[in-house]
Amino acid sequence: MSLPEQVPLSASAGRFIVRVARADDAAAFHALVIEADGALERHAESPEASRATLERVERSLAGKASDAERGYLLLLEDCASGEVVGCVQLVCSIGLDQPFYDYRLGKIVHSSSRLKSYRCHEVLYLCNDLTGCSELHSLYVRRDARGLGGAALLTKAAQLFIAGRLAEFAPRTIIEMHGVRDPDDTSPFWEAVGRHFFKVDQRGAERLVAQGRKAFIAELMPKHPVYLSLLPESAQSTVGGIHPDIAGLAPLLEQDGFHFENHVDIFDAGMVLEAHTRTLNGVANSREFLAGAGEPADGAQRWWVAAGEGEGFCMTAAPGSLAADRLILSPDILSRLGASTGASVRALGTA
Amino acid sequence: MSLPEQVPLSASAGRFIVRVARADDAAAFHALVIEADGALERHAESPEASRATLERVERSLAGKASDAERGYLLLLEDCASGEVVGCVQLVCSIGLDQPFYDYRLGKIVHSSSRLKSYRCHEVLYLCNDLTGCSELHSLYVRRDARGLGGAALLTKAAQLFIAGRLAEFAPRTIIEMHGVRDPDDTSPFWEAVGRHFFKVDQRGAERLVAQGRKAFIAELMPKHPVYLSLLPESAQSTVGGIHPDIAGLAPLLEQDGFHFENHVDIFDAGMVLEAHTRTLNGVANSREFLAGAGEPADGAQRWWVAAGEGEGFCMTAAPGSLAADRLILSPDILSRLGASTGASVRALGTA
Amino acid sequence: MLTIRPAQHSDLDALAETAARAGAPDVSLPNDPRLLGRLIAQSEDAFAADIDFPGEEQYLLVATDDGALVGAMLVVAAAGYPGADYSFRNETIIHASPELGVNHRMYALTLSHDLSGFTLLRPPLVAGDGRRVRVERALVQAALAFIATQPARFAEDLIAPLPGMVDDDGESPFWSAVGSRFFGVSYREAERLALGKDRSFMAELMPHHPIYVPLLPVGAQNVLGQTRAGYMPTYGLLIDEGFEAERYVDVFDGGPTFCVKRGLARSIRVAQKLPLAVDGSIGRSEPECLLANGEASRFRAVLAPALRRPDGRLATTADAASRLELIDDDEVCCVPA
Amino acid sequence: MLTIRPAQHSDLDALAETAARAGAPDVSLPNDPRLLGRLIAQSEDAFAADIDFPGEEQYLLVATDDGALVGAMLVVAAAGYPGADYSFRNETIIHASPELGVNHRMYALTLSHDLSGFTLLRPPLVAGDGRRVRVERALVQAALAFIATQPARFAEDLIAPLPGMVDDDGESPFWSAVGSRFFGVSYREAERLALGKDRSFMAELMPHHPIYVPLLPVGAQNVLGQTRAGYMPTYGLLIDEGFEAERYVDVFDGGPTFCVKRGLARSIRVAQKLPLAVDGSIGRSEPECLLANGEASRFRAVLAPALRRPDGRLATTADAASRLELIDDDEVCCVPA
Repeated sequence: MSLPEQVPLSASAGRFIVRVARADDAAAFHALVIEADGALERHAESPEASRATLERVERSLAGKASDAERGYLLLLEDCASGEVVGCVQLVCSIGLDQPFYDYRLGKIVHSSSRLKSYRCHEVLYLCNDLTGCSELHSLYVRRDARGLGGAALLTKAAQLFIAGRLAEFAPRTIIEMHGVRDPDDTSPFWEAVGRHFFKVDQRGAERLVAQGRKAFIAELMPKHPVYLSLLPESAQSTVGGIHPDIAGLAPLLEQDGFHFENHVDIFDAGMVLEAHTRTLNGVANSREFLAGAGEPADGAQRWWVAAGEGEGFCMTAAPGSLAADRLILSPDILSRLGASTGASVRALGTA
Repeated sequence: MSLPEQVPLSASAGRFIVRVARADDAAAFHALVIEADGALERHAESPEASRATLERVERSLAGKASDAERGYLLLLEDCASGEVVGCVQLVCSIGLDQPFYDYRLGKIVHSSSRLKSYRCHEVLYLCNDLTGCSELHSLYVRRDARGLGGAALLTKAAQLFIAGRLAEFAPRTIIEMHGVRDPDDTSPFWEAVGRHFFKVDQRGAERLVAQGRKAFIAELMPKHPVYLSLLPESAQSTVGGIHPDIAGLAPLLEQDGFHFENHVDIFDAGMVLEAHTRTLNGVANSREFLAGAGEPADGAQRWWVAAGEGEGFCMTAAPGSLAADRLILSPDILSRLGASTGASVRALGTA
Repeated sequence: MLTIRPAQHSDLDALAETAARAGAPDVSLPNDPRLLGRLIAQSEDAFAADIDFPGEEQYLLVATDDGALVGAMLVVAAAGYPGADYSFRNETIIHASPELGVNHRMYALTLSHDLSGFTLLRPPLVAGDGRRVRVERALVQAALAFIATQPARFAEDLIAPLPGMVDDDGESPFWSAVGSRFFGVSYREAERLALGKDRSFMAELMPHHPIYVPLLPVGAQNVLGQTRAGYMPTYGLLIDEGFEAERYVDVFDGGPTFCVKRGLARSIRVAQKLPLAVDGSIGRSEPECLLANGEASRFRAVLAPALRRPDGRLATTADAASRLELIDDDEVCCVPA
Repeated sequence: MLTIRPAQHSDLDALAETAARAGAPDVSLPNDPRLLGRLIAQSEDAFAADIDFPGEEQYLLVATDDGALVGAMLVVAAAGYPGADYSFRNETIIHASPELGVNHRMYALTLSHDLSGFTLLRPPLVAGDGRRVRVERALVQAALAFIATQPARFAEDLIAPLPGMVDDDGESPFWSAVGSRFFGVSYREAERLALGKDRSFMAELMPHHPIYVPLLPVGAQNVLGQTRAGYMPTYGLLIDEGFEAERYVDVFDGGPTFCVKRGLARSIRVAQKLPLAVDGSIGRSEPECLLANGEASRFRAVLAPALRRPDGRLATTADAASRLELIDDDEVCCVPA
């Protein structure tokens, strides 16, 4: 396992906070979508779309969202500049308004004792198995802020956020990984499969999904299972793969309890990671403490620590010392979290 | 969750040991199969079949078994009488010689924005997804020895046994639960589905499977997915269910890390529990200690504790005190485990 | 004399009345004057156009007797055009296990587009009087004669669906067991939508995987491929014409869809093109034949006494010839009874 | 005079030689004297038996000219009997999205038992000389005349598979792309097994789910439904007879399986039963027709000059009549050229 991001991350993650997006983040979020140039594929590149996303977060925080739309947006903020440099989105229940599609990778064994033949075929089933699951998506860190632990901070923040509102989230949480692409940004899997069914290009198909216009998937996608063994080798090898740019992310998520459970993306066959929400590291192993102000001891353990609820949720990584039932954090960190002495914080020790 | 077995179990489980079956257990095991009257459905009711099972265990212990046949049989022995009163079987990799079939329960959502219709259908796919997994099966306790924690002891023993030979087991371990049956012992699911395809009765079909004659499943089973919503309500409600006789077992297994992951038995639709082998309670949380002899302190923690390797594997539940890196067990327990002071034991604290 | 011709705008009132008398929405004709008016206009365009291959055309024939409209029948050039026509194919799957001594046939209903583009004959709608079978047969024969004389307008395969069984409450046991599970709407509503242009909702809502027949409730199995009692005469008529109804059923009500290769439909197979001879000696004693003129927008067919003479000409009455708008020696298409 | 009759044991050597000259295992006839001998015995039993409905019978016809065996053709009464006959149905699936403006046809190969029980015509095997097309056509027409005169022995549907394309190395691109992935044996071996009685391994090994054609390698797509160059004459012959090859292909090599409703096969459709008249004036100037005698175990057919006389009798030569074992006024089945 290669963990390119992990080493610098714990050390410099303190440079950032993660907080819940507010209505007045619309412009900053729109700028992030534009900068991502398609990487935030679920988000249309329009100011209106960004505003709509933030309104949905507001309704969710106010308890006024429907089951289908309830979801949150967490932003990565550079404490020095106050700039928004990354994000992750949480959806409480996917697929309740329009179907959520993916492929499930199954096995079919054909054997004949008479022919002494035994063959195990892998087969892709178009399915909506993940309907009702919670999802993390749109995990993104701006190019110029990478390598500093922002992605890890966002994933841990998401888990701590979920831990604080567990009743709103489903028993299972998923995250889709970008799949393998050729140097020219085409996906070998798309070339071998999707192209024949859609007659539009991959980006075009993804854009329609971003706009919520998913009827075409039902209309055009293969209704029958696809035998993997009949596809070109180049496509087979990318099924359940991960884009090299995010190769470091999967091990982080696996350490937190996500597993590849044989679901892959319908367009690029990228792996979907799944976890039992309650067993996620940040849910099962985080604890609530009362915050204390002070200077943590030299060599004190580092913590992922979150304060505030709902729209006040704010999270960072920082050293902290345990004293009695209190977690002692530096006054600077406390103020950054918008918390004061005696406030309740949720913290997860860095391993 | 009802746990009828759990309370008496920890207290009286010390009455039993669990050990690896030896060649000279053939007669005792055959007697158990006969007594089970079909409940040990994977085992043909013949002395030859029992002998063959034990020979397979011997070959496995000797490292001479093929990947397809490698497996172990653990026996529950009543220490007072020396009688074999229960068993559990471990298979390292299922489905490598003949296909291992089950149904996977998937979801298909049909929605039409024009008709404002949204329907989530559950669908059963005949599959061999679990090919290559490890399996616990034939978990059985004799009628007259029930209610004393034998089943729990067997499941914990299996986990400790796996922990000691982890390289031989697959990343995923499964266990099939008996499904719901009517008072007359017919399964509503079989009546609604299997009967139409097999034209033999359920017991007959299960017996063929026990004899390893599985070709008929490929020949006769439905190749196309079955829509659950089109089946009678009585059959739908039993999919993923558990026979009331073993209702207490599922929560025990779930506490140890098994989850229902949407696979069910092809005959009675009983749930299949699955676990990532490395995260099983008895694998992830058991530790190796050096054994010490002595009287554990009053109120000492109780442990699931196993000694010996391979054919010497023996396990029981007992109180033990930790002293330095040693686990202090009573001389009686040590002798029952066939271990002496300084021997290595693997132990898991009872929660 | 029973005469069959393309519907025209002036037929609208009589057609609407006939449709209304036949009751609720029907697979024959829409029971809605506005839709009927549109259909007549489409049909007039279709008959008038030069057509090289079957497309969206719908041909509406009406039967009149003594000037009164007594029946109508719709022929759709290409079912589902330009998209798909949906049906369930009743698939036979042989399940055999030599070891178990089992060898039986399973049936499974598979959503199919097989019938897309086939020429579709809607069941004739006839004003309910004693002459129903006669008028129905004449309409079907006239439609087939039209197809035989205008082959470029139609597909090589013909299909004819009949409505499926309903129970005493007008509910379809097949719909209750299958369709209702996949649609969020009532049977009536689904049927109405299915007759419309945009059937994309079918792709969105219908099952993609085959449905095993033996797993369905017995009530639904029993009506599979069965039509309503009122349609048994039409059923017999289609069988006489060589149609077969083993393989396809309606996705909503499980009613039979009859199929025949064009060349195997009896009326097309036995149809003869002969020179006409007006003959005063022809009268009631001669057998009645369906005669058609082979035209498109001026298509006419009659049920008239006729006789093939030894000289190879077809003798019929002056009245019949005049209704066919033919004169001596013109070619007439004759379908012997 | 080209004469066609049931194979008999004395034909074995000549048949074996013809099969051997045609090369490796072939869908026409087994290239194995032992199997051929068994086949002849089965065929003799089939021709001799009273049969009410098609079953396991195999009818082997041979063509002789001047006493020499020049060709043979096998007719299987019910394909796959008593189990299933396997084929791929080339399913058309219409994928339409009004919103995307997409409307295209997808093709998918579905393992099907549809052809089970259909009467199967193996391609004629003809000693390779210049008269091949003539002998092949006569064999096919004779087989169809036999079917027309003995309808209870055969199914309502006829099928005729032709071998699929192979590349220069004798490898089938379709097999490489599909079959080889599902079988652990070579193409030759699979073909040999498939011709055998116990085909249960097909259920065990073949894909249950449809295979989307556009996802296959182009080389495999290109040979789908194509036959080898050497079979193009047979291909043309079947087309002339009204067979169609759009829907089914062989599961191993993707070769076409031709289908026709019995009543639509040209030779059956145009066949006429007429009283025979031996007529000395008939000679080379009259067109050759296929004539058959309508018998079972004494079935005979010849290719002979013949003429339908104004008196409605079929005039032919004394030689032809004698080969047909018919005399004046016996009924003869005539298939006009």
